Amino acid sequence: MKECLGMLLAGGEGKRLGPLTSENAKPAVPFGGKYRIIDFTLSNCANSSIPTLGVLTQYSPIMLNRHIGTGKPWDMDRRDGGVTTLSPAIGKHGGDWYSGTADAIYQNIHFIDQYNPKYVLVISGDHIYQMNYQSILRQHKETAADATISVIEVPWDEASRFGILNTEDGLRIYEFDEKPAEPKNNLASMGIYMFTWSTLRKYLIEDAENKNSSHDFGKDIIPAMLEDNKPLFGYQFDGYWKDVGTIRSYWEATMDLLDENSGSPISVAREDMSKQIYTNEANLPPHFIGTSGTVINSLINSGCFIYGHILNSVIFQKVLVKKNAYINESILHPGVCVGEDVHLERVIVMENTEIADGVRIHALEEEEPIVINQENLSEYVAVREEIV
Amino acid sequence: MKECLGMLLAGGEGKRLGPLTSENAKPAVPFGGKYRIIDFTLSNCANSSIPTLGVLTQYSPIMLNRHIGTGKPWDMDRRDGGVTTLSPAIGKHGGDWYSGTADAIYQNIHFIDQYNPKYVLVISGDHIYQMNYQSILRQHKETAADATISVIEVPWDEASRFGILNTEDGLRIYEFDEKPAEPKNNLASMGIYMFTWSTLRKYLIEDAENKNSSHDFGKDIIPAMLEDNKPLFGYQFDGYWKDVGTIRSYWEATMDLLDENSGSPISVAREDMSKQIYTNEANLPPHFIGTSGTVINSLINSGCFIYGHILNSVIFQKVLVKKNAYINESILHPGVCVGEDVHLERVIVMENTEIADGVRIHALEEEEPIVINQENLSEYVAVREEIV
Amino acid sequence: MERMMGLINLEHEHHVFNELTYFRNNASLPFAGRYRLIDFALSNMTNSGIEEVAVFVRNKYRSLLDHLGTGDSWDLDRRHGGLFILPPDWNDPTDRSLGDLSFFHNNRDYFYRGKANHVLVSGSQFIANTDYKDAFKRHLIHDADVTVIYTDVDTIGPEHQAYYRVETDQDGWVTQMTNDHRNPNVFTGVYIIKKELLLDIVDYCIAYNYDNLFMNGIKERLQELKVYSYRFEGYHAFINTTESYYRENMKLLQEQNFLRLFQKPFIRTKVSSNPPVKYQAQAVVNNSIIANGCIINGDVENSILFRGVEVSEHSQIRNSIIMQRCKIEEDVYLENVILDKDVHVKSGQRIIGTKEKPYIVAKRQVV
Amino acid sequence: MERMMGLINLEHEHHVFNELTYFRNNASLPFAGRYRLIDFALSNMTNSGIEEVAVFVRNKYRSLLDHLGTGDSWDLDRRHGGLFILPPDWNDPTDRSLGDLSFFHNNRDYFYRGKANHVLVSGSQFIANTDYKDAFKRHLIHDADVTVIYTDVDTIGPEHQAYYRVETDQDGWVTQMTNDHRNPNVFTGVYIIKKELLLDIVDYCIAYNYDNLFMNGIKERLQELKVYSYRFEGYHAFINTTESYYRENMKLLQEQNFLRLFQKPFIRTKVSSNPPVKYQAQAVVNNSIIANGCIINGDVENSILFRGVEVSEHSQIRNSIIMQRCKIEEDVYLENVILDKDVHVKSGQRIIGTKEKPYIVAKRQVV
Repeated sequence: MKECLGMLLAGGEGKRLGPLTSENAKPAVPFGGKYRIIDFTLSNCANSSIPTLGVLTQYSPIMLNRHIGTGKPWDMDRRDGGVTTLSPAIGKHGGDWYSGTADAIYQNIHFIDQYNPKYVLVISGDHIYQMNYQSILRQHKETAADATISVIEVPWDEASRFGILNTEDGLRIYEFDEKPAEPKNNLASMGIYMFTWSTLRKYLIEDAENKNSSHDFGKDIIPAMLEDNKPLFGYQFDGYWKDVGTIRSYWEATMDLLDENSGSPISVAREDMSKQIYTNEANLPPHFIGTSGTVINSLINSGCFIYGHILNSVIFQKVLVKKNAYINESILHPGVCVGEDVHLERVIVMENTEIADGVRIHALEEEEPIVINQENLSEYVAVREEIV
Repeated sequence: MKECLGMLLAGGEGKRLGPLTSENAKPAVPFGGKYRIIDFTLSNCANSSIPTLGVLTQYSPIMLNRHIGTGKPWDMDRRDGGVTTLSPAIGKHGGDWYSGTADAIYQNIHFIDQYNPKYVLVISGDHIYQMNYQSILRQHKETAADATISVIEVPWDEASRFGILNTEDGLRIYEFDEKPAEPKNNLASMGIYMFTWSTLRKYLIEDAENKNSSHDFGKDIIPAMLEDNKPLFGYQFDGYWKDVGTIRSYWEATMDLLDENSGSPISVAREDMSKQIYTNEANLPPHFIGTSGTVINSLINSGCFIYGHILNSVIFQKVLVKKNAYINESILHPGVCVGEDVHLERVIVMENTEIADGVRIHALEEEEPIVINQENLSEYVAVREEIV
Repeated sequence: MERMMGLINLEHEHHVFNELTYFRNNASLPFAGRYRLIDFALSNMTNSGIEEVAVFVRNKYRSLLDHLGTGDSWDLDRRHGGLFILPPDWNDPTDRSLGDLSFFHNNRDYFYRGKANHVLVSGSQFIANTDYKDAFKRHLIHDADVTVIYTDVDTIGPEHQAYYRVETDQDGWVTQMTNDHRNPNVFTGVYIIKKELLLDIVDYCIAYNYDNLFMNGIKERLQELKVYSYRFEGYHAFINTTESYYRENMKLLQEQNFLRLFQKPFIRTKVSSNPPVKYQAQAVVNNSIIANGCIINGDVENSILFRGVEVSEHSQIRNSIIMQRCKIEEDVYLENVILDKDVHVKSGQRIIGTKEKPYIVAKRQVV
Repeated sequence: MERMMGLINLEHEHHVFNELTYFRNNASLPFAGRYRLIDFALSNMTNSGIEEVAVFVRNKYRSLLDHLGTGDSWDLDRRHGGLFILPPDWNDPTDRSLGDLSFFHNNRDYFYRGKANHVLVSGSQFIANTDYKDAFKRHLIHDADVTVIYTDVDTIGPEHQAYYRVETDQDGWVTQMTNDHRNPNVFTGVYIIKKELLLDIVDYCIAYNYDNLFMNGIKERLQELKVYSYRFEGYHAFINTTESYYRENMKLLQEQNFLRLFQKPFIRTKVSSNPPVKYQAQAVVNNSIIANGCIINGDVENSILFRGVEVSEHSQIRNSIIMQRCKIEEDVYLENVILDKDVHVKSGQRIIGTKEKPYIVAKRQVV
C-alpha cells in the first residue's frame, strides 16, 4: 500500500505554444537552459517523497518517454512503484483515447487500485513552480477533506481569466467559478488536486457514465462534489507559479530566471537542497568561453562554445555562438548554431537550428517573441532582406 | 547508432487461451513455474546482446508494463536504449490503434529512427524457445539479405497449419505460403524476422498507404518484398520451439519442462550460463515441504508451503497445498491455495484462486485441460456434486 | 519531516564461527536457504522507510560487497541516499580515534549529507522480520535521545551473553544496562538516536580516548541522556556462534517458526536467476526448506538446501545445512552436517556430526 | 563472440601530486572542469563496448567509491557485469603474491565470471577520448597475445619518463620496450591481453616471486609472447606530476585542444543537478572553461572553474584552476593558483604563484 500516489497529466497538446509543440508534447518543451517543462513537476514529486507516479501521455509521447526513461534522475526507478508512463490501451471493452482530464484518470483506475492508495495527487506537467506536496497532503488530512485544491492569489483584474474558487472561512470551497465575468474572489485554481481516493473513485465512475459530462476535473468532478456538499478545501500557495502556455508567457517565465529577486525556481534551487531540479542530463563537458566572447546577465549550460556576445539570454546545452554574434533577450534551445555577425533579439530558437552568418531577427518590444526553427527560418530571413 | 534494434510484438490478445487471457495480455501469462511467457523472448534478447528493445503493447498492458518495469532483470534499464514499452499514441494526424503487425512497427518508425539502426529484429512475445539472435544477424549480413526469416522443420502432416516458406538452394525464399492445403515444403516460419531497416522502412510506408493491405508481415510485407525479387532467406533453427497459443499447447509445453530430454528451456538454462531465463522475481523465501508432503517429478518455486502430494506438476510461487491434497499433471499459478483432500488432475489453476477442502476436479486424458479461477470454480464444483 | 537513516555497524560484533568465517565477514554468513545474516538488518531498515544505509566493516568484506552489489535488491540503488559500504580507508595522521569511533569520525560526511535527523543503528546478528516504524514513532513521542530495542527471551543461551540486559523504570525509561544473567530483557543491538547527539557523542568519546561508541558514549552515560526502551515482540534469533547458527537454522524447520520469520514484509536478498526446484522421480523430501535451482533425486529430511544444490539418487541428507551449489553424488549419507558453498561430496561418502557440534566442511572442498 | 572486459589497475602508478592527493587517490584527481582522471579510462572502456570493469586500488579509495557510485553514470549499474571496485581484502595465509599480483591472484573470480575472453588493461593517468574497438579488431586479426597501445609524443616531458618506449619490427610486432629517452613512441599503459594468458602470467609471476605483472610477465618476456603494437593518434595527456597536471589543464584553454579532447564520444562523469552557469551583470569572462552551478560576477581569464564556484564582483582570476564549490569573495586577485575543493577566499586576498609552480591551496581551507 502506498499512502499517496501521484498522477501527472502530461497529455496536453499545448497548441498555443505554436511551433514549440508541433512535434513535441508541451511537457517536453525545453525550459530554463537545461530542463524540460515537466522536470519541475517531476522534481517536486521527487522532493516531496511521492515515489509512485503515473504519467499520462497521449500526444507525441516519444520524446517524453525517452526523457523520463526509467525515472533514474528523479530516483523513481524503483522496484515497487516508481514512475510509469500510461498511454491509452485496449481493454476488454475496446480502446478509448483520453477524452478529458477526469477520463484520463478514470481509464487508469486499475493502475491506481493496484497500489491501493489512500490519497491521489492529480497534477499537470505544464507549470513552473516548486511545491512540497506533503504540505497539501498534511492539510488535506487535517481538514478531513475529500478534495484539496491548491490556489494562488491573482490580481483582481486578471481573476476572470482563471478558474476561481469561492471559499468560506477556513478556505472551505462552496463554489467553483470557471472564468467568471465578475469574480467574487481572486483565488485561482492551480490545477493541483489532492483527493481521497475512495471518494474520487466513486465520482470518476459516475462521471464516466454521464454522457453529458466533458470528463474534466474543473468542469465536472469538482462541481459534482460541491453539489453533494462534500468537504472541499483550498490550499493556499504563495510561491512562484507560472503558466507557460503561450509563447509570451514561456518567454516571460524564462526571463524571470535571470532576475534573482523573482523567486523563480533556479535561484531557489541554488540555495535550498530540498528544492533541487532534476533532469535527464546529457553528460557533457563544461562550456567554453572564447577570447572574443562576453556574457552578461545570462544562463549558459554545459557543452556550449561562446565566441559572441550574450546578454539577458538563456542558452541550452551544445549551442555554438560564433564571433560578433549578438544575442539579447533570447532563448537558444539545445544544439543551436549561431553564425558570425548574427543579431537576435526577443527570439526563441528551436533545437538544432542553424542560423547562417549575418542573419538578423528582432521581435519588437510590444510583439510576441519570434519562434524560429530550421523550417520557418527562411521566412524571417526573407523578410529581413526585403526590408533591406 | 545501434547496429540492431529489437521490436517485440506483445499486443496479442491470445483469445484461444480462454480465461488465462481474459484480464491479461498473452505475453504476461505465467509459464514455467516462475516466469511469464514474454520472459523467454526478453531473455533471448538479453542473452543475444540486443540491448535496445521496443515492446509494442496494446491489449491490457498494465500487468505487462509492471512486469517489464525498468527492464532491470534483463539488464535493459540502460541510459541510452534499454527497453521501452510502446503503446499507440496520438500524433499530428490523430491517433490509431495498431491494426496489424506491420502497422504496429509502422506507427513506431520515429522510435526506431531515433536509434538509426542498420537492422531491425521483429519478434513476438508468445513463443517458448531459446535463440541467440546474433546467429540470425550473422547469417543476414553474410547473405546480404533484406529479410531473414527464422524457420523450423515441422512434420509434413502438420505443415498445412503453418506459414510455409518455399526456398531454393541456400535457403533463399521464393514464396511464402500461408497455411497451404498442399504444402511444397515443411519449413514453417517462426515469426522471427531480421530486416535491413532501410528496406523495411520503405516497404512499411508503402504498405501503410495501401488501403487493401491487412498490414501484416506474413501476408503483406514479405509477399511484397518477394514480388520485387528482394533477397530473402530462411534461417534454420533446430532447437526447442513451442507455440503456447491454446490451452492444450500451453499445458503440453509445461509438461515438456518436466521431461529432461525434451530440450525445453529450463533444463537448458541449468546447464548453459548463456541461456539463462530472467524474470521480474519476487524476493521470496525458499519453499517449505512439510512432514506430510511428497513431491515427485515436479517443479516448485519459492514461497510455497507443501503438505500434500504433488506429482508431474508445476507449482508457481506462494502456493499453499494442504494435507492429503493430490495434484497430478496440473499447473498452479502464483498464490493458489489448495484445501485439504482436494484432488486435481490435468487442471490449470489461475492466480490467487482458493480451492476449498475436498474439491475434486479432473480433466480426462482426451479432454482439454480445465482452467480454473475463482469465478468459474463454482461451476466445476457444482458439476462434481451433481455427479456425486 | 522526521526521518531516519540507517547504520549497520559490524565493528565490535562478537562471533565464533570458525571455518564458516575464514573467508567472509560474519554478516555475510548464509542463513535459512537463501539469505545472508545482513539481509535481515538491511531489510528491516528499508521496510522502516529508510532510504540510505551505511555499513561499517573492517575486513573480509569482499563477499559482502558482492552480495550487496549496487543495492538494487533492496531498492537502494539510488542517486540520492542508497547504500554505502564504508571499509576503513583513513589517511589523516592527526586522527586519534579508536574502535568504532574511527568509523564514525572518518565518515561524518555520510551523516551530514542526508536529510534524516535520526539514525537507526543495528548490528547483523539479531535476526528478525520487522520494521521499526512503531519504535520510531514512540521515540519521537517521548522525545528520547536514544531508544534502545530489547526483547524478552524465553531461555537465555550463550548467544545472549554478549548483549546488555535492559532495566527500565515504570515509564519505560532505561535506568541501567547490565550483564545480569537472570534478566531476560536482552538488548538487540538495535537503537535509534538523534543524529546531532550521535555526532556529539562521537566527539565526547574521541576526546576521552574511548573506543566503543555505545558502551562508552551511551551505556555509561544513562543518567545524562534520555534513553527510552522499546520492546520487540516477535520471532527472532541471536546468531553469534556456530552452535546458535546451526540451532537457529534447524528451528526454522518447525513450520510455525518459519512462518513467523517469513511472513510479510518480506526479507529481501540478492536475486538470482535460478529456475524452480526440480524434484525428480526418486525424490523423497520431508520437512525441509529448499531454495530454487536445486535438483533433487534423493532423500532429504529436516534439512536446509541453499540455491543450486544437487542431490543424486540413493543419497540421504538428515538434519543438515547444505549451502549454495553443493553437489552430492549417489549413495551418500549426511547427518548433522554443514557443507559450505561449492562442496562436492563423492559417491558413497558417509559423514555424521552431532547436534551440538555439527560436522563442517569448508568452502569448495571435495570430500 | 570475441569480447573484452576492462581492468583499471592503479597499482604501480607513479605520481607526485603532493597536497592534491593527501586525501584522494590520484585516479580521483579533478580535471578539466568537471571530470576525475579515472573518467577517461572508464569512458574509453565503455565506449569500446565493455560491460564489466574492475578497478584495482590500494588506498585512499573513498572519494573514488563516492565518485563511481553504482556505476550508473557509465551505464555500469548492471546485474550482470558492471563495475567492481576491488580494494585489498585478502585473508589467505598461504598467499605469497606481491605487488599488483596480489590483486590479480585474489580476484581471479572476477576474470572467470565474465563472458569476455580478452582483457583491456589501463591505468588512470593516460588521458584521451577514444575507443579501443579498432585496436581490438587488429589484436584479433593478428591473433596477438598482447597488444600494447602507444602514442607518438611531440615533446618528451618528465611525465613520460615513467612509461616504456615501444620498439617494433616493420610488421608492428614489439621487439623491445625500453627507457630510451630519445624514442617518442611512448607506451600509454593501455594493453589488450588474452584472458587465459593473463591468468597464466599471474601464475608464472607468483611462482617466480615477481611483483609487477606487466614488467615481469610481459615486458621481460617479449621474445616468448606475440606482442603487437597499436599506435594511438589523437589528443592525449599524461598526468602524473603537479606540473603536468597544471600544464595539461591550461592546455585545454586553447580551443582546438579542448575540442579535440571533448569531441564525441563523450567522456562520462558523475552527473549532478547543478543548474546552468549564471553570469551576472559585472561578469567578464574570457577564454575559460566554466562548469555548471557557477555564479560569476567577477573577471575570469584563462582559467578553469569546476562546478558550483562563486566569484564575486571586482575579483580577478587569471591562469588558475578553481575546484568544486570554492567561494571567492570581492576584490580578490588570483593568478597561477590551484584551489582544491571547498576553499573559501576572503575579500581582498591576493595570491600569485608561478606558471612552473602554481600556488596550491588544500581542500576546505579558508584563506
